[in-house]
Amino acid sequence: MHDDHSHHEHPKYALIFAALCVFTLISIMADVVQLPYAVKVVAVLSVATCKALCVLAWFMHLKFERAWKYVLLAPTTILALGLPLALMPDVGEHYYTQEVPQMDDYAEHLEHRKHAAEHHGEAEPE
Amino acid sequence: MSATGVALEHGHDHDHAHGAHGHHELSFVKKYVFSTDHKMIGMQFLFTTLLMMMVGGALALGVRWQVAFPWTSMPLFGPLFAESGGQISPEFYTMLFTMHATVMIFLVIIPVLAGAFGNFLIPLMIGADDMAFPVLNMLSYWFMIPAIACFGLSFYFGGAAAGWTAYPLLADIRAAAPSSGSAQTFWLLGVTFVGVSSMMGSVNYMTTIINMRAPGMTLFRMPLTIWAMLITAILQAFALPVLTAAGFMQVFDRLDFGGPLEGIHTVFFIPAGLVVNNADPTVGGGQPLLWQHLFWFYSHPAVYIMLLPAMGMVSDMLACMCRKPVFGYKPMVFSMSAIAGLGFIVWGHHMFISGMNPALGMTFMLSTIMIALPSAVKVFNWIGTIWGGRLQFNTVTLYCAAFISMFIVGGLSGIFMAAVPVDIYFHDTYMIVAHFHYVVFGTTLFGVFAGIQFWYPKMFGRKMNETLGKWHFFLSFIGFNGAFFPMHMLGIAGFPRRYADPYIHPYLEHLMPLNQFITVSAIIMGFGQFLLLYNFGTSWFLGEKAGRNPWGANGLEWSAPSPPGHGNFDVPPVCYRGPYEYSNPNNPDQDFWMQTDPPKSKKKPEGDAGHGH
Amino acid sequence: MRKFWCGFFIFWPIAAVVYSAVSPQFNWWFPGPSVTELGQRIDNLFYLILIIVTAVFIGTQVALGYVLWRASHSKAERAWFTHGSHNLEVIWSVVPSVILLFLALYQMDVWALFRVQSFFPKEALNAPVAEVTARQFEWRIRYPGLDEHGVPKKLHLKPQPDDLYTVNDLHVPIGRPVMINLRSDDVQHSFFLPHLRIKQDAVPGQIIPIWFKPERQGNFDLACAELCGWGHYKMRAQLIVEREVEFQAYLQKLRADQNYDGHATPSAVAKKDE
Amino acid sequence: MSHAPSHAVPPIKMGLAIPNSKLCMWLFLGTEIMFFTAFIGTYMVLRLGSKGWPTDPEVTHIRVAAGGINTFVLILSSYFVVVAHEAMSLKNFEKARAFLKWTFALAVVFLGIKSYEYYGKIDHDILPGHIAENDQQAKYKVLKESEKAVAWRLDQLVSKAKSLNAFEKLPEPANDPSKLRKALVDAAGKLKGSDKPAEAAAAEEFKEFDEPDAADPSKSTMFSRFKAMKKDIQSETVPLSEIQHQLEGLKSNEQWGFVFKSVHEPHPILYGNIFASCYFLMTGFHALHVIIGMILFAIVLKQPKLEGWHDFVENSGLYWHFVDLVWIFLFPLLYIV
Ligand code: HEA
Ligand code: HEA
Ligand code: CUA
Ligand SMILES: [Cu+2]
Repeated sequence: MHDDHSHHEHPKYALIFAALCVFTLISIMADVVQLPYAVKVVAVLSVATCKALCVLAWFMHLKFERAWKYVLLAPTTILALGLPLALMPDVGEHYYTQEVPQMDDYAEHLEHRKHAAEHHGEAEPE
Repeated sequence: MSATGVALEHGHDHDHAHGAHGHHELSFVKKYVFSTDHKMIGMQFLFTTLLMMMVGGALALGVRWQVAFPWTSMPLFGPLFAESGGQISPEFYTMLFTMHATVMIFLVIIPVLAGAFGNFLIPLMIGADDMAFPVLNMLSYWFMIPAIACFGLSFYFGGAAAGWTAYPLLADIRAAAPSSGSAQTFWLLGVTFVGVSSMMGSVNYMTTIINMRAPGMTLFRMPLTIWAMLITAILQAFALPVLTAAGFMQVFDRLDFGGPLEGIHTVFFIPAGLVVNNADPTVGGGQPLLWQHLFWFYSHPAVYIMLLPAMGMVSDMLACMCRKPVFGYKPMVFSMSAIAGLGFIVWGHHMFISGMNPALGMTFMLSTIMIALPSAVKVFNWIGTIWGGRLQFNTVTLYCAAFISMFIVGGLSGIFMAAVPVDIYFHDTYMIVAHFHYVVFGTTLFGVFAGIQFWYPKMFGRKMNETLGKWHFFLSFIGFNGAFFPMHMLGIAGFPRRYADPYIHPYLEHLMPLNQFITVSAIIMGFGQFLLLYNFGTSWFLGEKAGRNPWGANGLEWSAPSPPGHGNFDVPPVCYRGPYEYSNPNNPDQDFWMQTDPPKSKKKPEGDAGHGH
Repeated sequence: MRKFWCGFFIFWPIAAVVYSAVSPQFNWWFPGPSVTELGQRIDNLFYLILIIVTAVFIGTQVALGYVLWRASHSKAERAWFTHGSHNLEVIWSVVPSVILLFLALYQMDVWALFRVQSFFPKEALNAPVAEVTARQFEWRIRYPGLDEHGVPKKLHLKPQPDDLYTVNDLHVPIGRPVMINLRSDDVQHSFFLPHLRIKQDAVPGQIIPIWFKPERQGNFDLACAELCGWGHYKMRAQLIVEREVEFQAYLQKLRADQNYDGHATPSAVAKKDE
Repeated sequence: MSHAPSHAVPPIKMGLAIPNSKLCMWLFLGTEIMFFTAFIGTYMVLRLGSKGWPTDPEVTHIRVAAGGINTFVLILSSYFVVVAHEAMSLKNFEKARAFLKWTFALAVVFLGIKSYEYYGKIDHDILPGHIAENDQQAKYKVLKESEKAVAWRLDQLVSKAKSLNAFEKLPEPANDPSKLRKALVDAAGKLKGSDKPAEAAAAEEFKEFDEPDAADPSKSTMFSRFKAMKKDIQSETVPLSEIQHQLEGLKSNEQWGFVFKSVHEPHPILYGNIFASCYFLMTGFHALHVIIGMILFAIVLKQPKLEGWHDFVENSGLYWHFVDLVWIFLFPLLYIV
């Protein structure tokens, strides 16, 4: 069962590996350096996507496979992106008033404490 | 998985070695119990599901009894649950319909289509000697057994009682349904086992259909059954994992509910601060609607998993019975694909009233209504297939005609519910119950009955009895319509489903006689099923002997011996044409032209299915 | 036998249509005309779909019966050899899709009126009449307290000390849009008013507004339509639609009962308050 | 048999030019993608739908460094799989074996770091369902846990008293804590002057359950101080910081502070339970996949000869890369964002 395509040009696996390491460092840097939250999110997620593409293309040899890879991966990819998107309007946001008594009260209370602390110019308790 | 996957393939090669070395008798256990032969596995699925159909049906009759004659002791079955003098308590009623649906959906409809017919037919119809991974295939059957055991245990522990949809928080919080303490957890485990079984089956089917077709069997020469099986497998492979994941979340939510801050359990579906049954407020942060989304993300595609294979099989049988090519082969393929594709984006129609975002409601209404379109194409093509055929009213034809007829009813009632404003009223009434029984029983099960009758000769080498078959058809059809057509009226009258005693509501009081009529019809239909079992059992020994091709059909399976031996084909099949060349004028000898018949002359063009004439 | 089976497949749709047609006479139909205008529009949509669907039903069943009859009585030696017709496929895809698209778009505004808050009548949106909290297995109703003139105050999301409470007994005034805040304490329930064609799930952790404008006086059933445990069927309550004055009087009586100190007779307290 | 080459058959291979096993593996990975999509999607929408989410590493005990190292470990192991497969293709089996051993070892390292992280969470009781979401719950949690601790201590001392025969007579009923406490105090009086050191020491311990006059704080015992804290908690007006202070006091006692060792520092985390649910669910299932991958590699490594295992290595490699891929997304989503 040896497939015919196992003798293609050897990709430079070590190079890919190095790239992946660099990507990882970038995401850690993104955490260490103080970035605006949105920028940070976008940055680390795009880095993750790049990493994923590297792994898929070279480590998983998709770059060297024939067209079946599209037929096979397109549905899952669409569904995998679609499911969270479809959940967004309902679970990620709320059309109706959410009511979580314990937490709402407590969040308010924390807010108060913070304000009070600022007012008195002292450090926040805890 | 891959370990098994790969190792299995080695096992497979190994089997061949055996075959080649001559007559190596398999032990009884290897041949009939832990068999890796797709035909035996298919038959195991078939027997199991028929048995389970009786169990599920018995549960349904319990449900029916309570709705028609509340608080009276049930005849025959009463003694089985006689704690309360054979009466059905509300707790027991809740569990009855939950388990009825569970058995019927997870242990009958889904496994009978994909498990029994998928297994038996796929390799035979594409001309392979077995599935790609026979051991994996065997495992997929044997994973049904722990599933059945889990559902049985669920029964034993008082029964899961949150409906087959298992909505949290009723299913999630132990205090909310105290009677279903561990029962609900076992129920979830059972569903997980069914899921693993289906997942194994579906990757196996896809691999087999994609990679193991006989020479000449191009994609558009595949019988519609195979197309349906392929599409079903895709649906299953990509939708099911979501349910499995959600099931795990619910299991973890249920782990321990010793009270807040005691016992470890997750809170995916549990909002904070609920007071259930006067217990302390819950800790949480989760959202109950999340489950509904994840559940229906699987379970709506699942209703097409419960339908598409039957559609494919009926197309094949109709063509054979009418001696006529399937009308619009390619439109049939495309509409099945469209149903599958759209099927992934309509799940929200089960949640119109659930408190979801109204904008989603509109989107889902649009996609749901549009799914009627490919279904319409299929209905019209079936009618077109019969049109101008030479038809014989044997049992197979009757079941197939009923299939089409019932699908129209079930599908059209779906249109009422797909319309959101109308669903405001109909949601969770018997209109829904009527709708889905028309599609799952009226449509799918009639298709399955037809399939049993049609492929029985291939399975056992004998035909089933026609007269008994017709009686079974008659009783099933009459009983079925008597039972489920009036349910539409119940729905219009606003009769809510899952009610142990609806008549305490004044506006429902006058509906009791109608319900009694329904129950009597259901009993007629139920007892009609014994005819099927009797026919199935006795024809094994008494049926008329059938040759290789008793129906004069075209598929590759009919070129194998009946029943096919180990490895299926005595002559390696080659496919020369599409599956529906009935009454082809280029073939003057017979009105069918098997896919394996070599071409008569090299010059004359032959039709591939799908090229219009 | 051929004749019998062809008749069979032609007869049963006829029976179904006849059965449906006589059903209203036996009361196997809607529980009376809708009490709200919105419900009336839902009924109209239902009838519109019913007409379309009946036409399709009869058309397809007749076609099925006809082709069955023709095919089973065919004297031809060979069946008609055809793989289909492109034109027909186009026709029977386009025609239904036009009908279906029309159906889908035609209903949007009723849905919007029922659920989209920006379409709610303004006066209702700003002044919910009551809060209904579902729990296993009853409906708890909270009205806002009354001010010194006996006029209901604004309903707060959080309970107030002077709120008025009842169980399983929802009174609303006739002739003006009424908004209800729907909540649940434990599991999902569903607020189902069959005579008003209204249904909405109560979801723990959410406060869902529902509005309706009752136009007929009377007692109507309120049922639970989402499985909520063994007692699901017995979550029975009533909706009482009454004239504005009666409604106000009811609230005052409620207050009187609630303030009843155990000495005077409740009705006496009520009288004193008036 | 039908595979036996027959000359009548035109040798047309239908389907794709890849082995069944590889096709099946890719299809299976498709299902796996959906499986993790459900988890990751759930996490994202739940988080977006919550009004708060704990992100402060001091609170969540999420260590970016640990996650980062683990990412590196998985990438490296993925690299080794790929070169192992390469070596298999080139029939360089010994080299392949060596690479696979590295992969296996790295998987062990990954799980090691993961368990270290889990340990930190368990230690701080950041477990789903266990986390107090507001001050009130935190206080009650302290109460519950210290009640348990005190009960445990009572049990311990009662058995000790029994073994020393220190009770004059067993209290009736034998499981009434208040009676037991009294019996212990009596026993302490009895043993006080004993010349056996064990008994004298025991007497000291038994005094922990004495309830002296509340008026004199210098005379306070373990039990009286516990009761004072309990009263404060139940009054619901004493702020959490005060309770915290009292608990610290209890814990720091030289004699019996260890009794309260099992009581967790109260720190409420808003949305902590849902956070912990997501964290453990995703990392837990990922770890499970790592273990399955290790089993696959173990199977290969157990083989005396790797000849003929090329496809197996390729497919387990695909699987392993997928596991890596999941982590590539989990890392930023759980540790950084
Ligand atoms: C095999 C199973 C199966 C199938 C095929 C279908 C098919 C359809 N279903 Fe059904 N459905 C279920 C099984 C199935 N369903 C189950 C089990 C439930 C309940 C689950 C539960 O809550 O327990 C359910 C519930 C359900 C609901 C939720 C109701 C509610 O709870 O409020 C809805 C709402 O939209 C719906 C709609 C549809 C539609 C539009 C189709 C369409 O696919 C139908 C399309 C077919 C046709 C329309 C007929 C043929 C077409 C023509 C003849 C052409 C001309 C037609 C027109 C121009 C109108 N179904
Ligand atoms: C494939 C699916 C399937 C099938 C075939 C059936 C078949 C039947 N169902 Fe089922 N049903 C569901 C799926 C199915 N159902 C689902 C999903 C629900 C929703 C549950 C929920 O709300 O969660 C439901 C709910 C449901 C209800 C609503 C309960 C409620 O909401 O309160 C009712 C009520 O009439 C009912 C009746 C029936 C009847 C009479 C049959 C008949 O067709 C059965 C006919 C009988 C047989 C086929 C077997 C014959 C057996 C005997 C005569 C007994 C002999 C027994 C032994 C020898 C052991 N079903
Ligand atoms: Cu409340 Cu059903
Ligand atoms: Cu659906």
